[in-house]
Amino acid sequence: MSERKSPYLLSMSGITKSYGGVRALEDVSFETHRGSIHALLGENGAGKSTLIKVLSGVVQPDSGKIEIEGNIVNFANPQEANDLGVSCIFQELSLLPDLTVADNIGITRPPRNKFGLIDYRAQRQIAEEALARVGGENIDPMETVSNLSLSRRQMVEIAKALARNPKILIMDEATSALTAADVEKVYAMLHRLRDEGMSIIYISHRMPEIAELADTCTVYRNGRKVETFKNGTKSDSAVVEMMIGREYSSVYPAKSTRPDVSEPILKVENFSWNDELNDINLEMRPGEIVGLGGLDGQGQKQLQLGLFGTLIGSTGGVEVNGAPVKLNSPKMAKSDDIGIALVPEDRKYEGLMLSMTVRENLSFAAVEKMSRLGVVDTAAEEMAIDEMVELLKIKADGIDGPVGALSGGNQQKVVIGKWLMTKPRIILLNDPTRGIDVGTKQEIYHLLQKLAAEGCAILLYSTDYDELIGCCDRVLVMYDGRIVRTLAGDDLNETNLVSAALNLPEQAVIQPELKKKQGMSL
Amino acid sequence: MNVGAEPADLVSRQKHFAWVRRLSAAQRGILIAMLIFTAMFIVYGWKQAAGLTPNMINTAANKGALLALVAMAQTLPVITRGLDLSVGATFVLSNCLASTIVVGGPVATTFGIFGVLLVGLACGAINGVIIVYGRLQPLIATLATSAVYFGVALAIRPQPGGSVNFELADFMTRSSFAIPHSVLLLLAVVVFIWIPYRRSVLGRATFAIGSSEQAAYMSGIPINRAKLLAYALSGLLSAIGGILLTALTYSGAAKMSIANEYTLNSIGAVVIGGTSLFGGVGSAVGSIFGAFVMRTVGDLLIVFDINPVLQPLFVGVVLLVAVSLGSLRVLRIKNRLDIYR
Amino acid sequence: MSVSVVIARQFDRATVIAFACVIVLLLIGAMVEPAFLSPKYLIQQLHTASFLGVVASGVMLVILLGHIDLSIPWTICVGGMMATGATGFLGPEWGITLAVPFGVLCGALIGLVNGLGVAYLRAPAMIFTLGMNAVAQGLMVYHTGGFAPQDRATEFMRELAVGHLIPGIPNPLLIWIILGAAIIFMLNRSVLGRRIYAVGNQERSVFLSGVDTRKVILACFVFSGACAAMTGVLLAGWANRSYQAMGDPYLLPTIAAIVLGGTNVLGGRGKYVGTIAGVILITILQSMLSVVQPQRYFAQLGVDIPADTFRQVVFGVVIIGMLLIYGRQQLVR
Amino acid sequence: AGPNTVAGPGADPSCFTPVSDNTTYFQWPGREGPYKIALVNGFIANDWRVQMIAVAKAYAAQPDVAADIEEFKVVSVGEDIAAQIAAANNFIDQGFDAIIINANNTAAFGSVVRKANEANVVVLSFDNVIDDPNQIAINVDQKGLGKSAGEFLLEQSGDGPAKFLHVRGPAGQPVDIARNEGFLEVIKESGRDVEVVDVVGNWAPGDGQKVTADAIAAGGVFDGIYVQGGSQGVATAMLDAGVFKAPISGETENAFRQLCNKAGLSCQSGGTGPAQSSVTIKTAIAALKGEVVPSEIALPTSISYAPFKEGVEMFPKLPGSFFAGNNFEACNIGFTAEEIASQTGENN
Ligand SMILES: Nc1ncnc2c1ncn2[C@@H]1O[C@H](COP(=O)(O)OP(=O)(O)OP(=O)(O)O)[C@@H](O)[C@H]1O
Ligand SMILES: Nc1ncnc2c1ncn2[C@@H]1O[C@H](COP(=O)(O)OP(=O)(O)OP(=O)(O)O)[C@@H](O)[C@H]1O
Ligand SMILES: [Mg+2]
Ligand SMILES: [Mg+2]
Repeated sequence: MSERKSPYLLSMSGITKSYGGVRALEDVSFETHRGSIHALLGENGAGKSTLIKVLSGVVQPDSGKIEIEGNIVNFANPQEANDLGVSCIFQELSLLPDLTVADNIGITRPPRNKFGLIDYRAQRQIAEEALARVGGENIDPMETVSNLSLSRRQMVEIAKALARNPKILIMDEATSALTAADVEKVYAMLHRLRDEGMSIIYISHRMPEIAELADTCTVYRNGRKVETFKNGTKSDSAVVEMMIGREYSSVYPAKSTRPDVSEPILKVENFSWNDELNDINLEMRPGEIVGLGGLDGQGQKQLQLGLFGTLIGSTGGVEVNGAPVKLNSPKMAKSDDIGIALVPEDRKYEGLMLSMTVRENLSFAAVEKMSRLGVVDTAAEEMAIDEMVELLKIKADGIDGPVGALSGGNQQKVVIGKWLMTKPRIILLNDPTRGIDVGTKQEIYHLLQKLAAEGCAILLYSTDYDELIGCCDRVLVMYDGRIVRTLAGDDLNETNLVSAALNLPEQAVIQPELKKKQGMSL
Repeated sequence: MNVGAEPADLVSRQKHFAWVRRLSAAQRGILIAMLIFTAMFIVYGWKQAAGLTPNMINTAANKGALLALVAMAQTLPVITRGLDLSVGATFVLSNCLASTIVVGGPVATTFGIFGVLLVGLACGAINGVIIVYGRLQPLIATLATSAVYFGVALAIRPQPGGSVNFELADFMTRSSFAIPHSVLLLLAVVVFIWIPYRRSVLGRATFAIGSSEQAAYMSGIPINRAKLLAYALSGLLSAIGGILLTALTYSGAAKMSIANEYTLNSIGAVVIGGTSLFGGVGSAVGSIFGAFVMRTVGDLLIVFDINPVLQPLFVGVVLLVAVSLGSLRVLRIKNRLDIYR
Repeated sequence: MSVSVVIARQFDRATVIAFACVIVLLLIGAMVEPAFLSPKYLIQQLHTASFLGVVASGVMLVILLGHIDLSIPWTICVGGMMATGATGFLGPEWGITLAVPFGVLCGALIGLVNGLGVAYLRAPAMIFTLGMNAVAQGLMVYHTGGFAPQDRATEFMRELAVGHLIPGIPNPLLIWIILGAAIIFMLNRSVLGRRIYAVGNQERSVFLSGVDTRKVILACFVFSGACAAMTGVLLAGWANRSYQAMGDPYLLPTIAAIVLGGTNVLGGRGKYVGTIAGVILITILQSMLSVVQPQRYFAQLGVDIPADTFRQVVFGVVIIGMLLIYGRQQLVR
Repeated sequence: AGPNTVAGPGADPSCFTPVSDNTTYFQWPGREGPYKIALVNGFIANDWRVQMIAVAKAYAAQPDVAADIEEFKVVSVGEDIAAQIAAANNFIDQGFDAIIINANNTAAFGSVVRKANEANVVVLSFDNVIDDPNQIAINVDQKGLGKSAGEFLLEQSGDGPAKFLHVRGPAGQPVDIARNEGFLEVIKESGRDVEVVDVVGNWAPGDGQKVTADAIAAGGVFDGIYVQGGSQGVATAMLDAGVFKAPISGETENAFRQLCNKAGLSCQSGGTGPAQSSVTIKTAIAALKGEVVPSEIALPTSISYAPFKEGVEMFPKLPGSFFAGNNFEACNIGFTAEEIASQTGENN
C-alpha cells in the first residue's frame, strides 16, 4: 500500500463521549488517509460504534475535534455528515423496512422530475446500478425491504451508502451476515473503491476479513485507543491480545470425542413445510454439536423455527427422546418434557425486550419456574441471574439497566443466558456469534462445548464456515430447503462446505479466490 | 457460474406471483376497501325502492366526502406512526370560522376560504410544533389541542348559525352530469395535494419515519420538517372538510360531539382503508374508500327496515365485521412468527 | 429487594413531578377559590377520582401492552345498566344479590370479545374496540328500548358508591386503593406483570420466549372490561341509577390521565403510581375549571365569550404545559 | 311548490296552538292517504330519545292513526349532521310524503327544507326545531321553561340577595341557550341581587352530579338550583353533601320526582315529555290532508310541584329514566305512563 504525502483526509482528536455513567470513548484520536482501508478492532463495547456514530453525526461528542480535509466540522445530525461526504453503514441496519429497495437507496437525495417530485424511473435505475456495483444484481429494486433476508438487506445497505458517492465510507460490521460468496464480491468492490481514492473505515470481528482487506488497523479497548499499525505487521494472536488485553490461545476449544452410543434425543423424519423445507431427516444425540451450513436463506432458519413450533402445516415426524411430539408453539417446545431452546437470528426483535432490564430479560423465559402461584420468587430469581451473569461474563453497568444499552455482544449473551436458564436439552442457535468479538466468541464456543459435555444437543446455524468447522461434530449443508450433504471428520473443510452450499457435484473445482481464505482463520 | 446467485428455481418461484407481490401493502389495502365499499353500495342501490338516482348518489357522496376529507387528514399523522385526535376539532373550528368569513361577494369569499385554510394549516402546524419540538406523544398532544381548538370554535360560534356564500355552497354540493362535485373535490385533493405530497422527498420521508424513526434519522432524513409538514397538511385537509361541511349546512355549529364523532370515525376509515396504525404503510386514497365504507353502513339503515332500537346495534355489528375482514389474513399465515410484526 | 426499594422505584421523575403539578394546581386554584384546599373538597375530589381511577386501572394495562381500549364508554354503561337491570335477567331475588358481579361480568364479556379480536384475530385494537363500543351501545339501546328495564341502583350499590366502610374514606376510594395495590403488586412481582410489559416492548421476542402472548392480551382486555364495568356499577350507585351514555365522559379523560402519568401510549413503559397522579390531576383540573366562573371576569372586561371556551382552552394548555415539564420523550438515537 | 301561506285560524286550534298571534299558517294541497312518513332522529343513545321513538312508533300503530299511514319509518343517524341531512334528502328522494326531524343542528336544514318544498314534501321539526320559516316547527317553549324555573327559585328563596346554581346543558346547544336566557331574564326583572353560578352538566345525571358535588365541596352554598337535565343526579349530589337543602327546579324525570318526594325537597319539575313526537305525527297527517296548520306550534309544558302525586305525576314502579309530561289532552293524545312503559317493552 502506497504511503501518500497528502494530509489526512480525516482526523479526529480528543473525542470523549459518555452515556450517563458509561464512558464509551475517552480522549480518542483517529486519522485516516484518502485511498485507504482502515480497520477498527476491539472487543464488544470497546467504543468502535460510538466513534463512528460521532463521526457520522448520530451522536454529539462531549468534547473533541473532527477535521475533514483540514476543515473543522461539527455534525448536528447524519444529514450534515452525509452532505460532507461521510456515509455510514451502521451496525444496526438503518434501512426502512416498509419502503422498497429503490426508495431506500434513493432516500436522501432522489432524482427529481421537472415538478421537483421524485422521479421513480430514474431512481430505480440508480438503484439497479448501485446494486450491481456491490454485486447484488439479483435483488429486485421494487421489493419491499421487509421481505428480504438479513444478508440481502446488508447488500442493500451497502448499495445505499455507495449511491451517495461518499468520500469516507464507514462500514460497521456491515458484512456480518453476508455469505462467503457475497463477501468476495464486496471485497473486490472495496478494493476498487480504495484504488479510486475513497477512504474506507471498516469494523468487523472477522479476523480473516481484516487480514485480507485492511491497509491500516487501529485497536480500541475500553473506550481508549491502544495502537495503530500497518496490516500484516503483527501476528493475529498479538492483535487479539491487544484487543482483549490478556493472553490468548486458539479460538476453538477441542471437540469432545464421545462415542455416539446414546439414543438420539431428537429425531426428525421427512419434515416438510410449505415448499421451503423438503424431506428433512436428522438425528441428534446428547452431547452432539451439529452444524447447519449452506448459503443464507436455504431453509436453515425455517428448520429451526419448525423444531421450535412456529410453523403451521408442517408434515413429517419429530421425536424427542423417542416419543413422537407435535410441536405447535414455542411454549410447548420449551416445556419440561421437550426442552428445546432457540437463540433467534435477530436479537433485537426476536430475542430481547430492549427497554426492559437485563435482569428481566435474563429470567424471562424461565420465570415461571422461579415463581409460585404466578408470583415471582425474587430471591430465587436473583440467585439464578447472578449465576448466569457470572457464567456468561456479561459486562453491564448494572443489571437493572435496560438491555438495549448493552453492546451487541453482551446483548447476545443475554439472549443465550435467557435460554440457558430454562435448562434446555436441545439448543437451536441461529448465527449466535454474528457481530461478536473474538474474545466473546471464544467464550461462547467454550460454553457450547461445556453444554454439550453436560448432555445438551446443539444445532448451530452459522454463516461463518470457520465456525462450523471449528465447533461442529458434523455439518448438514442445506440447499433449497433440503439437506444436500452431511460433512464430518476430515470431510468437514471449507472446500467441501462451499461446494455443498452451491450444490455442486462433490469433486467440483472451486474458484481460486475462495481458496485463498483457507487457513486464515485463527 | 455466479457464486452469489440464488438457486435458479428459487428465483423463478418468486417471479411467478410477481404481480401480486408487486402490489404494495397500501395498494392491497385500497383494493380491499374498494371491494367492501362496492359490495355495500350495490346492496344499498339494489334495496332502494326508487333505484339509484343521481340525487341519491349525490347525497351519499356529500356525506361520504366529509368523512373522507377528515380521514385523509388523519392518514398523514398515522403514516408517521402518530395520531391526530384533533382532526375533528379542527374540522369543527373551520366550519365555525367558514360560517363567519366565507360570505359576501366572490372576492370576500375567496379571502374567506384562504383564511379558513390558513387557520386549518396553523392548527395542524401547532400540533406539529408541539409534537416535534415539544417531543410529546402525538395522542396526548392532539387530545389537548383539540380541547383548545374546540374552545376557540365555541367562541366564534356560541350557538349554531352563521351563513355562507350561497353560490359557492350550492356549487360544492351539487352534481354535474351525475358526478357529484364533492367527489370532484376529493379527486382534486388527491391529484393536487396527495399525489405530489406522496412523491415529494418530505412526503416519502413521512413513510420512512413511520417505518422506523431511528433508521430514518440515521439515514439523514429531515425528520422534524417531515413530521411538521404531515401535521400541518393534516390540519389543512380538515379545514377543507370544514368548508365542505359549511357548504352542506349553510351554517356553523360548535358541537363537541361532532368533533369526537369525526375524529373516531376517521381512525376507523383510515384503518379500513389499509393504512397501518403502526406507521409506514398507507394511502389517503384508501382512507377515502374507508370513509365511504363507514358512511354506507348508515345508508343501509335507511333501506333496510330495521327496528329503531336495533339500529345502533346493526351499525356496530357491520362496523365490527368490516374491521375484522382485514384480519382474515391470520388464517393464511403459515408461520406463527409472521403474526408478530 | 426491600419494600422501600420497591416503593421508591415506583416514583420515577415523571411521577414525582406529576404529583408536584397536582399541588401547584391546587395552590393556583386556591388563589381564586380558597376552598380548593379544604379537606372536604379534597376528599370529594378523591371520591370522584376513584371512578376514573378504577376504569383507568384496566385501560392502563391495555396501553402497557401497546394496545388501547376505546370501548370503555359503553362498557361502563353496560356495567351500570346490567347491574341495575339484573333483576330482569336473574329474577328479583338473585338480581339484587348478584347485581354487582353480574354487571362486572357483563363488562368482562365485552372485554373478552375485545381480547379475542385483538389477540386472536389480530385486529388493530384501536378500531376493533371502537366497533365493540358501537356494539355495546347498540345492545344498551336495545335493552332500554325493548325491555323497559329497571334502572335503580340496589341498596348495596348505593352503599358501595357513597358509604364509608372506614370513616373518612369513601368506599370507591377504598376500592381504588385496594385495586391499585393489587395492580402494583401484579405489575412488579408477578409473572403476568413481566409479560405485560414485555408484550408492550417486543411481542415477537415474548412469543419466541415460549409465552402465549395471546392469553396475556386476552387477560388484560377482560380486566379492562371488568374495571370499566365496575366504574359503571359505582357510577350507578353514586347517581342511584343507571342511564344511557353514562360512560361517555370517561373515554378521553381516562387516556389523558394514563398518559399524563407517564405511560407510553406505544406500550411497554409506565408506572401505576403515575396513573394515580394522572387521574388525580385530570379530576382536579376538570373540577376546578368547572367551578370557577371565568365568564364573570370576561364580562367585566366587556367581552362575551362562553365560559366553556375558557375551560376548554385552559384544559388543553395546562395539559400541554405539564407534559412539556416532565413528559418529553427521549430523542431517537 | 311548498306550502301556501294562508290566513288563520287553523284546524283544531286547541291542539295545533300557534306560538303567537303573529304566527303564519300553512296549507299544502290535500292529498290521498295513506301516507309515507319518516322520522329522522339524530342520536338515540339517550333515555329521552329512546322513549320518544318508542312513543312515536306506538302512536303510529294506533288503529285510527295507522289507517292514515302507509309506512312509518324511523332512522337514528347518530350525532353527525351530514348524515342527518343525507337521510332527510334520501327520504325526499324516495317519495315520502312527510319527514319529521329532531335536528342535530338547528341551523343546518335550509337546503333540505328547500328541496322538500320543491318536491312537495311536508317538513316538520320538533324538540330541536329547525330555524327555517318554511316548515312546521313544533315548539317547546324552552325560554318559558327557563323563566318558570327562575320564578320558582326566586319565590322559594325569600327576599334579599340570593345565590343560585345553574346546571346547564351542553355548550352551544340552542335549547340550553334559550333556557338560560329565560332564567336570567326573570332574575334580572325581579331586581333582586342574585348571583348565578354556571356549571355544565350536559343534561346527564352523572355529569350534573359531579359538577354539583364539586361546586358544593368548593364552598358553594346555594339558595336554589336550576338543573336543565339529569335533575336527580344534581339533587342526589346536594343531599349527599348534606350542607344545605335548597329548592330545585328540574326536568320531568321520574327519578327526580321520586327523590323529591322521598327527601321532602321543594321541587319544581317541568318540561315537555317525549310524547311530543306523536303530536308531530298528528300535525303531519293534518297537513298532508290539506288542513290549515300554524307554521309554529306551541306545545304545552307540563309543570308540577313537589310533593308529586303518585301514579299521576310520579310513578314508583317505572324506571327512573321515564320522562313525565306526556299528556296532550287537547290533541287527544294521552298515553298513560304505564302505557308508554309497556309500549317500549312490546314494540320491538
Ligand atoms: N445508547 C447508549 N446508552 C448507554 N450506553 C451505551 C449506548 N450506546 C453504547 N453504550 C455503551 O458504550 C460502550 C461502547 O459501545 P459501542 O457500541 O461503541 O461498542 P462497540 O465497540 O461498537 O461494540 P460491538 O463490537 O459490540 O458493537 C459500551 O459500554 C456500551 O454499553
Ligand atoms: N444527537 C441526536 N441524537 C439522536 N437523535 C437526534 C439527535 N439530534 C437530533 N435527533 C433527532 O432528529 C430530529 C432532528 O433531525 P433534523 O435536525 O435532521 O431535522 P430537521 O427537519 O432538519 O430539523 P430543522 O427543520 O429544525 O432543521 C430530532 O427531533 C431528533 O428526533
Ligand atoms: Mg458496535
Ligand atoms: Mg457487535
